[in-house]
Amino acid sequence: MNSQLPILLVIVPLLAAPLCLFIKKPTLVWLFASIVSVLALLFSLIILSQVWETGELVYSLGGWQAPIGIEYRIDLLNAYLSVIVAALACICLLAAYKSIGEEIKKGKQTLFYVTFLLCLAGMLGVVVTGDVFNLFVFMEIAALSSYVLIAMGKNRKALIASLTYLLVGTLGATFILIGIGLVYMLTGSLNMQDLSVLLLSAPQSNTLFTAFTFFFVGTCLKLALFPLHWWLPNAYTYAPSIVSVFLAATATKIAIYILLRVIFSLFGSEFSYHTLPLQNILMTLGLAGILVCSVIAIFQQDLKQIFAYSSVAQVAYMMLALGMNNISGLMATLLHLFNHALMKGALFLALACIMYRLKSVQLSDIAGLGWQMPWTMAAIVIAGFSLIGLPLTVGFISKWYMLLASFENAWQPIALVILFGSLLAAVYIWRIVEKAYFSPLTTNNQHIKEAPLALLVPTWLLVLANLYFGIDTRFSLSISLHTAQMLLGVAP
Amino acid sequence: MTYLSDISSLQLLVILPVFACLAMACTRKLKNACELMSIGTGLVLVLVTCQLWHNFSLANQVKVEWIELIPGLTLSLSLTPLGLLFALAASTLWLTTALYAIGYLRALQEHSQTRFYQFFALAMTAVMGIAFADNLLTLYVFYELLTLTTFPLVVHSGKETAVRGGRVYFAFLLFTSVLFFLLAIVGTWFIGGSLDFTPGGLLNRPIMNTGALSAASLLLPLFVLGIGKAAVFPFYQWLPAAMVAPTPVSALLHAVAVVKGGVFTLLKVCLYIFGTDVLVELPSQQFMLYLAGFSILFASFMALQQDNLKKRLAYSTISQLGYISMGALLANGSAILGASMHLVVHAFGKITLFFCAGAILVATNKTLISDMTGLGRQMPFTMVAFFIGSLTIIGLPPAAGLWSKWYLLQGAMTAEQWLLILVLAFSSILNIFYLLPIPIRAFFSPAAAITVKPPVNRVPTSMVLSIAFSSTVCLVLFFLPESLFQLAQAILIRSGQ
Amino acid sequence: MSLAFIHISILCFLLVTVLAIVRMRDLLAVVMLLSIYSLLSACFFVVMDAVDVAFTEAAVGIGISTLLLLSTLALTKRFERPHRTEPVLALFLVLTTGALLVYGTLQMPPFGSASAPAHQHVAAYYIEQSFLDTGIANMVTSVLASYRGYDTLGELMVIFTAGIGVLALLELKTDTKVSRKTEIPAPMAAHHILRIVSKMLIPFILMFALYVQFHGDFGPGGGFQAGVIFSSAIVLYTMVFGLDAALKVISFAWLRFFAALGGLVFGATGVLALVSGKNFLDYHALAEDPIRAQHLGVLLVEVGVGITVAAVIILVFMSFTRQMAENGKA
Amino acid sequence: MNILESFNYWIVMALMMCGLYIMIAQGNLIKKIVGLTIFQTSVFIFYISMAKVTGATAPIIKEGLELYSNPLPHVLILTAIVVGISTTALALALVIRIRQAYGTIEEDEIRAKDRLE
Repeated sequence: MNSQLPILLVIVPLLAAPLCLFIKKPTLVWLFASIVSVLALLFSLIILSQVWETGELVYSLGGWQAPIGIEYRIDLLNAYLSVIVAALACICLLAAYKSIGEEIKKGKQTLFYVTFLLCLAGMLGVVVTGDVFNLFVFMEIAALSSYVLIAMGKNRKALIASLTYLLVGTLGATFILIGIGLVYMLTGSLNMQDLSVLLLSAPQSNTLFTAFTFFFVGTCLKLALFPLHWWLPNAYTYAPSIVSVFLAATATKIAIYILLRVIFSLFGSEFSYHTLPLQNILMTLGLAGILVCSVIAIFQQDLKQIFAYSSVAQVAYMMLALGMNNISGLMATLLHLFNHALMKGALFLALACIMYRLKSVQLSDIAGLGWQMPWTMAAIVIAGFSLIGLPLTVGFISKWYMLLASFENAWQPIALVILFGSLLAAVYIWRIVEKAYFSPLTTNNQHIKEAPLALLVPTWLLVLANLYFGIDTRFSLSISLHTAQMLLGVAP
Repeated sequence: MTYLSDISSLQLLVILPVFACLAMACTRKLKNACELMSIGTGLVLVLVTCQLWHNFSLANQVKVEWIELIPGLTLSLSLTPLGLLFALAASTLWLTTALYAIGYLRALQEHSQTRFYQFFALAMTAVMGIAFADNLLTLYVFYELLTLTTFPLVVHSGKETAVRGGRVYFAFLLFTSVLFFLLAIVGTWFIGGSLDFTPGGLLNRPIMNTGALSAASLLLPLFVLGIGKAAVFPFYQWLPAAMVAPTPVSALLHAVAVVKGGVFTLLKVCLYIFGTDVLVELPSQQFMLYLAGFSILFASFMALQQDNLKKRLAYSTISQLGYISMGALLANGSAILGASMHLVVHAFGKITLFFCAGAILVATNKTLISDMTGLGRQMPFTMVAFFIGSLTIIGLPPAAGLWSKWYLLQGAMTAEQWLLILVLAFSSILNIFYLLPIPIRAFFSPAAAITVKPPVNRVPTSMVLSIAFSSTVCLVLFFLPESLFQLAQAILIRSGQ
Repeated sequence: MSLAFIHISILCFLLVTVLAIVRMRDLLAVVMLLSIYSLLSACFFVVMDAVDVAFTEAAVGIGISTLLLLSTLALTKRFERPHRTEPVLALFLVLTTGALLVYGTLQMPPFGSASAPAHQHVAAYYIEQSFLDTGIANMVTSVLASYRGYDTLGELMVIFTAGIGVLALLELKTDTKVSRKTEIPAPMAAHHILRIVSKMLIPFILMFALYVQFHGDFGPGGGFQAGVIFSSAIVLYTMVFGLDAALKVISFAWLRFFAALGGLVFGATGVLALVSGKNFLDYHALAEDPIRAQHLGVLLVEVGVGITVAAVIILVFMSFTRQMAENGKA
Repeated sequence: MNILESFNYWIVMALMMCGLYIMIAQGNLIKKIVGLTIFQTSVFIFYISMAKVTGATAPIIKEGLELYSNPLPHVLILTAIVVGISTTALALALVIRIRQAYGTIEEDEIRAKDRLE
């Protein structure tokens, strides 16, 4: 049983999706889906503990040994990501019952849960696979399902957002496909483990360079690195609230995971950082992204837009840290993968609460809600502090390592920019706080009540996680440390 | 006589206010519950601090580690003479202010008083945390906590002006602490490899070994500017802005807790992070000293121009903080002594002044100094107290301000900072000019006879009591300053002078 | 060299077609050109020995995507509005990408050389061993369904997702069942010849579909192609006799069911291996003799693929047509 | 040096770029999707020409033949084609919905309508 866990992690949600179609009542479908997601979380946790104890797990599909067949090769990084994805999926489905019941009409709810499970399965598939083409296929499952999920939004803008995302996403995927083709051309293999060896020995050629570039641009399109981010804000804004939560917390993380694999596992940091000017590229784009997108976020009127742009900025943070090319920098990236999922999950869930009551998340509409919906607003405030990076929240921990990394490279100015970025975050959080607490209650908000428990509980689970993992950092720190050492090939 | 071990009492001091806050939340229905609770909490705090003081000795180390945030970075508390000094002043004055606040809030029928008391308590947690922090990280945590918890108090009234003031307050404190303070902390960690407050200076050895003086002298300005609560020159605006708060808040937080938290942090950094030996070596020390000096003079001049009493007191606070920062930066025995004594003395003096301002507001709804001529006849007691407070700030006998200023001067002399000596002298004269006229005109103005009006309403007893207490302390500390002096001495011994 | 000549010329034709598409404003013509493009590329694939791919491309590119595009056109409008601005940035981006690619080609392993690394490592194994491992003559099938069967499951799920997505997007605004004789456009039903011919054709199409389905082991073909062909029969029927008639043959509920079923059949084949203690999709669990086991596994899997593909394509087409009905009503 | 060695690839690149250009530059949504299809198809062509071995035959075992083209890219492309058509179908469905919601499928007109809100 235990030896089968890697595959169960993926196929349980994957096959559960079509099974949902055989269930009549949406409520039962929801129950089924939630159970499945809980199972997935369970599997991922067990896998993580196994990897932590015994090192990487290998599972060859169809009984064909890699590189002949496809294999799952799970090391700490994969396990870590799978836990993040599965956990967020659980939370989202927990909250979905109310929120989706409100935002999506009965006839479509079953289809929603089917698509959601497919999206989950796709992401998990991407995270655990050890075969580049298999990665492409599952990436497409995740992508297609997320287009559908976004298009389910009420506002007609959701359709445009979804189509834009579709075009960009497919473009990115095709770029990655080209990259895969070129790599295969050079090595004749598709297995990551295999490639990492063969590519190291492969002669430095234009083709190798081109391959890397296509991988890089493709993933950057998917992770919305600064100049390629235009598709993201609308996609997050007009999607159903729960979808925003799930995508904001996980989608870009998956892309970042792919990038990490490409840089460190496929091509090797030596090639990426020394043969190529990757460091400068990441630093420049990261810095630009942080400043520009934070500033744009300040001027938004729609709360979802604010946090969508802030997500782009946070991704830029991770890229910046990645560009540092030292242990602390990589650790910061890995920590922030987890921490940012917690923050943004909490924030977007809080927005889901507001959406549930107000049917709108415009800044102008939340006037005085601080006293009407105390718990929801408190959640926003605390998660906001985490976003700013105040101590005792997860945000502080990742900020700390980013600063450390920039000091190690003797880049104090960059440390200054990082801190300045978090001040910009403070500004846009502040706008919300002032609106919610210090502006007079509008007449049509008089009757607004606190959000239902079914939404508050998941929200506060994440908020408390923000605090807990900000205080007791052993889990995230130890994992990210070991992963960073593994990726950089440094002996622990 | 000990009922609690020092360790547990140390933690109690930090935790108790939180519980008080929660308890208030539970009993918000009951009338007067939270007043009683805050008084009770205050009493307990004072008693526990006194007990700590009573069986304090340099010999035994009192230290408790809570949790390790990042490998090598723990949240931990420890008992140091400097911290004890600060805690004593803070807790005593907190009790006094709690007493004062009851009368004040009732007299003005302030809204949502429970919330007020809750955050008031939480602020105390932060102050205690700052006082007993064992390393820079812990200190930073509580430093930010203090900002967060005091903000709701500043904007308590919820009026547009209050919100605007609050915005300035929060913006300045957050901006400085995140942008400079945190950067400086990371820098320290990077150079020193730790953040623990070590007697003789954390950076002492690494710098002396590697000669990383230039890096360290970059750190010093970062610290001085980053600790915005010390209100050194460019970042002082938050303090006048915070005067929109109710008077008890201005009294406790912006005469004692917050600002003293700031200078206390600065003292800590100078003594235990840099260490006096390193500090005097730093090229940037001179600039920082002049910056402090400048902010002393600048604030005094600003104070002269203010007509709003609380605003004037605020600016005077800024200049007084300048004294303490200067003392800290001078980094020689008597300067530190003076700084740490001034920390306490000024606290009592300034709180007296604020109490009086509040009393005047309650009694006559007057906030402008120009309206207060002849007030002495209506409220002689308050004005006498005000007079004593002023003497304390200026540093004239029979008020305790004399001692601290004396040591500060002495410190400046040993450091041969003639310019700064001039600054000190000149600013003391300015103090006279902007403080003394108020009580004098209140009593001896000929015009007063005409503008005599009966007070709008009488000053509540609780307020009178607290005013009496704080002003007497100012006098007492003048006549028998030994205990204070010994504690300050202990600081020097601890920091290896 | 003659072969080379052929494929170069095909490539040139492709280029011409694409350039025409770039210029063209009439979307109908664009769609037609696109299907020509697919046809040409299918031919190219044949020249490149990729018969299965050619087969699929023909079925998909010329058949399905053209069909879908046309029905979309029917629902939107035919002519693209000419826009004034010449997008310089786009041109720049495209050219840089192109330059990068060409730069990449400069040191590529030469075209068609048997010594290229791509043909050594894994491919060599397939060519030598696949027949011995699986007893399937068509390496593409064996690799697709056995060595890389999991990819195929993923691919199947992609189609399934698309089907679900289309269903979720194109639902009826009026949730009543579609049974309005008049609105459903079935103009061709009037043409007797069409009706007779199509009635005669459909059985053969279905039979051919089954042939392709089960002949995949030995020649080009397999579940996917079969599914497409099968669906084309239903599509033809729908076009000629109208949606109502088609819905009498097979309703949306059933299509949904089949779409799910195919995936589950595939999954079940894998899970069967799981329960018997082998790895997922390890067909050796199905029978003692490895060759028979492989055959059986591939057969089941291909059936699964066929079912889902057919169901989803019909589903998508029908939902598109149903939208036409909506518009006709509106 | 055989001109085919790179010429073959270059045309494929040209095809890709045309597809990309249509996709980025053209304002009509259907045209964009067509561009996407062309782009993907040309990538398929790239893969398939990579698999070609001169003088070899289709990878179907027959007696007396030992030189076969590389089957693996064929398999990959089979999968990729399916993925491609799924994407196209979804995109077209979206286009239909957009047309119903906005009454147009021209990008700039849609943007104008959104700005009006």
